[in-house]
Amino acid sequence: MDTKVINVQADFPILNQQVNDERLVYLDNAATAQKPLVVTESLDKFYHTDNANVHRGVHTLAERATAAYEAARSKVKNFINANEAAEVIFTKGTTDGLNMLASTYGEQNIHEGDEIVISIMEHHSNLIPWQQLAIRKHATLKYIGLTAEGELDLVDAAAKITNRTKIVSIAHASNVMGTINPIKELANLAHEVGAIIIVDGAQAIPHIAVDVQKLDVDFYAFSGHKMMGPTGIGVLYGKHELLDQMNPYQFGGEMIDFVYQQKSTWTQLPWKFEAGTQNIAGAIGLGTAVDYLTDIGMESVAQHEQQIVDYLLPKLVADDAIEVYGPKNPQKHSGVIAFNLKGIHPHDLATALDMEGVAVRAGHHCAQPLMEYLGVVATARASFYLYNTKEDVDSFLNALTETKEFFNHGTSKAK
Amino acid sequence: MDTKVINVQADFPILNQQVNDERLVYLDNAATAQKPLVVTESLDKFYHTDNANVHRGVHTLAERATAAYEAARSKVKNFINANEAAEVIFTKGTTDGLNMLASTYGEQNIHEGDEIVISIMEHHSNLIPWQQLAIRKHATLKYIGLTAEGELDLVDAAAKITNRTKIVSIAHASNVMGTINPIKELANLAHEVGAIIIVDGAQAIPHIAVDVQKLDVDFYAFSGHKMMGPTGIGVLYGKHELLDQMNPYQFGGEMIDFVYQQKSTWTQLPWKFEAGTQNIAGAIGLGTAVDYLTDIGMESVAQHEQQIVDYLLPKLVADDAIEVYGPKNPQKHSGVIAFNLKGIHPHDLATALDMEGVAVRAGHHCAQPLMEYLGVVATARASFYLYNTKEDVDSFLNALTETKEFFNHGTSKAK
Amino acid sequence: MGLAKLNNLYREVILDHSDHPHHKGQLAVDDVSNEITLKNPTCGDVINLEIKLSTDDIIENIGFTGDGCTISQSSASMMTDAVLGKSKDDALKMAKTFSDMVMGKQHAQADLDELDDAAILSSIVSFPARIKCATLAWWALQRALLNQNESGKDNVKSS
Amino acid sequence: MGLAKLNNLYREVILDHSDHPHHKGQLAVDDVSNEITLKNPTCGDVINLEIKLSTDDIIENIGFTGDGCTISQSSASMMTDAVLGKSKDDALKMAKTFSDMVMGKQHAQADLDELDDAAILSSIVSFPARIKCATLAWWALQRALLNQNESGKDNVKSS
Ligand SMILES: Cc1ncc(COP(=O)(O)O)c(C=O)c1O
Ligand SMILES: Cc1ncc(COP(=O)(O)O)c(C=O)c1O
Repeated sequence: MDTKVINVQADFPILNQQVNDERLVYLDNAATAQKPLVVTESLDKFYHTDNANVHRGVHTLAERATAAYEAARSKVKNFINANEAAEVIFTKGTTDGLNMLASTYGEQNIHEGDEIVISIMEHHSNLIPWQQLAIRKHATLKYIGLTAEGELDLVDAAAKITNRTKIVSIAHASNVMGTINPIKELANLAHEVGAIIIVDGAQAIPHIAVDVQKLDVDFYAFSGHKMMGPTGIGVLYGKHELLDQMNPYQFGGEMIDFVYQQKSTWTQLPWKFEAGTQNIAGAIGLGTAVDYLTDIGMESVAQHEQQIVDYLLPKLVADDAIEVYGPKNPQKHSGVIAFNLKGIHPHDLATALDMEGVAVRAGHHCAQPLMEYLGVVATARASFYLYNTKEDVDSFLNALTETKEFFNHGTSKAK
Repeated sequence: MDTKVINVQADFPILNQQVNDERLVYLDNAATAQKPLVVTESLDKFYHTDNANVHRGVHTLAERATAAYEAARSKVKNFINANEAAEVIFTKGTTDGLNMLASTYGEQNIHEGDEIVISIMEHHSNLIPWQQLAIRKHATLKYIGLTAEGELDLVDAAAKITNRTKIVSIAHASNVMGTINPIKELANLAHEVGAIIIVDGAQAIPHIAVDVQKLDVDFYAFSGHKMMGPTGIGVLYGKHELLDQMNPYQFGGEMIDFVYQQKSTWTQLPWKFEAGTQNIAGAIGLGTAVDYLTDIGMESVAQHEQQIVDYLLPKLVADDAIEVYGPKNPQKHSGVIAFNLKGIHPHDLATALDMEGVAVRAGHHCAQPLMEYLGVVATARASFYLYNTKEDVDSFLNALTETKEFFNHGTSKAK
Repeated sequence: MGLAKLNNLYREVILDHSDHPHHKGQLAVDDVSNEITLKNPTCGDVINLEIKLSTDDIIENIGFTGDGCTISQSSASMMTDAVLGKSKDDALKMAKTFSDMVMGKQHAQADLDELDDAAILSSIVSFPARIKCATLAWWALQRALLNQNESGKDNVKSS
Repeated sequence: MGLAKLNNLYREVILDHSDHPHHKGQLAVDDVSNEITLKNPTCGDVINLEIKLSTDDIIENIGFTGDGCTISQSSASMMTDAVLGKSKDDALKMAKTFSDMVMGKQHAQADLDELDDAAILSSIVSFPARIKCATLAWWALQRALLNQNESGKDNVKSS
């Protein structure tokens, strides 16, 4: 595997520890990513040299803090190739961004009889806001299904997206299936019928290069914490003219122009959508994470993860005791792998792996409708990032084998 | 002044720097507070030993992260003496908490003809959400005025709060006037007519002991960053039975019980109001700030700031060239002092003070209706915290004198 | 190797209960006096619990359905064994004892003995992420006996 | 002492303009062809600018009202001096020169000379927090000449 990428382990102090007396193998990256030292160092530096509120003061610290905060916005703008920095709104995370959209664009543009189209593989954060909007507005929420291979069904998408469709909102990458969805094609389908396309990029932006202009998406939401940034910061990208037409989501300091006792007017983008004190340090830390990823190169990151999947997925698929959900072809699979060990509840499996130092998720992964669609109650999930190594994969495979043996023979042997 | 409190300066590395070749004197604490080392150390420790997503995984890091996050909630519960931890909702900050209330409790309970009562000294964050709610619902927004001394007028409050009043929302402490409002009396007035009382505690909780049960408030919102915690974290306290009746504010991961394609049910408090990944490290850092303040003791903090005001305010009031807004009696005045140097625009004043290393705010302080009420366009504002010293006050007074001289004679002398 | 510790949790009796759960199934519709469906929101485990209380508040019959991990299934099985034939008050006391036990609080040995097989789950203390799995059944018991709905509110004033 | 640096910003000509601003006041109602009210959201400074454009797009008259700091008032005064009698296109070019200048970008000396007294505000580069104060008047000029409303959208399609 690409040594340049593998060499980053030293940047992540958290990985250098034992868990339950075993070397920590962190495979829960789809839940949240670990942070390189440079990110926490940039937080410390901000707090201990420049900390002040932004856009508010004329003193030196306020000016430095403002410059650092807006520089972070520019870094994000370049990272996703937005047209202008004003199209980059800082949020609390993906969930915040998507709720903001449902409460502003959705509230203003969805009317009785309109249709909102999502997919059956959506995370609850890109599902419930639209479901509840549809209920409030007496609109219809439609789900695009999957192909037999576990990919988004484009034929079904073309059928579900109709002249009544106003919003199409789709995950760029699934947090369960390991699929990367054809956003550009979906954007075309949406735009052909005059609908907008919103993309939940939470699981894509940490792992692949994203160009919002090339994808031609109207909105793109993501979280900082999944791309090595701090918690509590995220981004909502939106096309300028759409953001401009939207009402503010929250009201308060810094988003206003004039405030009178009985009415108010709003300031320009992006600040119109950033009411109150934002997560200033969080934005700056996200900017550092963006620098870190850019430095390594998103192509290298993607390539490294592909190598892991190429190595691991066929082994899992070949194992009769293991059921893998999502595409079986490694080329169609991101570094998120949902699976079950037959006869062993994923919760028990996760506890066993944890005893071996291997951290995986078990549960419904905030995707209950997908679980129902797949006909499972829950799955285990291993998810990889650029600091994971071949050694990590081998530890994981060993732990799986031992867990199988334990539940088949372990305690019964002790009889 | 209390030496125990004064001795904390070493805990704040940011204070140990020169700005424009002068010792930094940070008097912009009402905008945001500086952070003690222990707070950033707790962020580093979390990120580099325990970082994981919470409430989601069964592995060791997830368990540690969840325990740390919920421990932070308990610390806040004790700090404000809430009845139970479930009444403590983590938010992005005061603005987020107040908007959440307007969009949930307000949206559900305000109808045409109802009245919402706030005061003329409110920060935009506790003003525009209610103004916009009133506009949406065809309700009436009423303002409690001030006494001649610049305090909240309780007689006017009693007149404005009527049987039609459903919500009273008031700042515990003003971010301009330096007044601390009689919350307990206002709570009684509100409850007598069956209204609820919401308190914007942003400027109170960093400086005085707050007991939400003794105050008998229904909701209390505040920001972490103003009380030495990280940016991007805040708290909304609410009485259990009220929170329980409220619809969720945002939808997504972790706030659900069952999710079906066309409907969903919600989980219990406090998680019902915490959709998506929260600012986990931020909450933990806030918990550390709470520990830090508790350790010093809020009584000591309040006493230290009172000593500063006792020393400074009479000097400002006695100066004919200076206009002080808010109460002139130091005993009625918090460590937030709004003032103007006659004939000098506060913006020019702030630049001059900055050249002397003294950081103050200048502007409308997100309180335009108050500015209009006071008949000024803008004011300067010096605001103090526990790490400010008598030396800081003297530097500030010297800088004021020199600024006066500069604008009266400085450049003209050079003629 | 790391899995040795697992033996502390997955004891034979626990695996037996999860492989062959007792009282798994629904009661006759007319027999059900108290009922609840509860969920572990973390993982999606669900338990439906049905109870037949006699007129003098004795648990005359009990049954559960639902899916879940080894721990939640065996805990439900052991719970039903333990409370069948007990009075409502005794059963509530046992639920309290159980939840204290898994949180690591001290209890009189006599109280723990009451719990029967279920007492073996005290080992869960060392697996904090799994405590919820163990308590789900007992929590359901408590809610069902007190006639509360899922969020702990009385069923009557369902608004 | 720290205030010495202030002399770089508060030069005599700047203080003169702010003490005795030129073209402060409103035009006769019928004379106003272009108008705007702009605000500096940070501090609350407001400027109202009125312009009389001749039929061949020459700035025949100009006046401003509003409150603000020394910098914003003197900048408005110097701006009105500089653009009076200029064509719309020249005035727009000057606005661009000014905003480049205060951001520290290089410009031909001839362009800067065009700005007249206003060129003295290049010193604002060392006071980044005050750049907005200096540009408010020039920004208002640009918007008013282009017939845009406050947020930079064309006045016509005000939705
Ligand atoms: C009285 C008052 N309320 C509300 C706020 C808003 O707080 P935040 O910006 O942290 O949301 C502030 C601070 O700016 C304040 O001083
Ligand atoms: C696909 C997807 N969408 C949305 C989210 C929600 O992100 P967050 O919890 O950071 O708001 C996640 C992560 O949990 C996700 O995987």
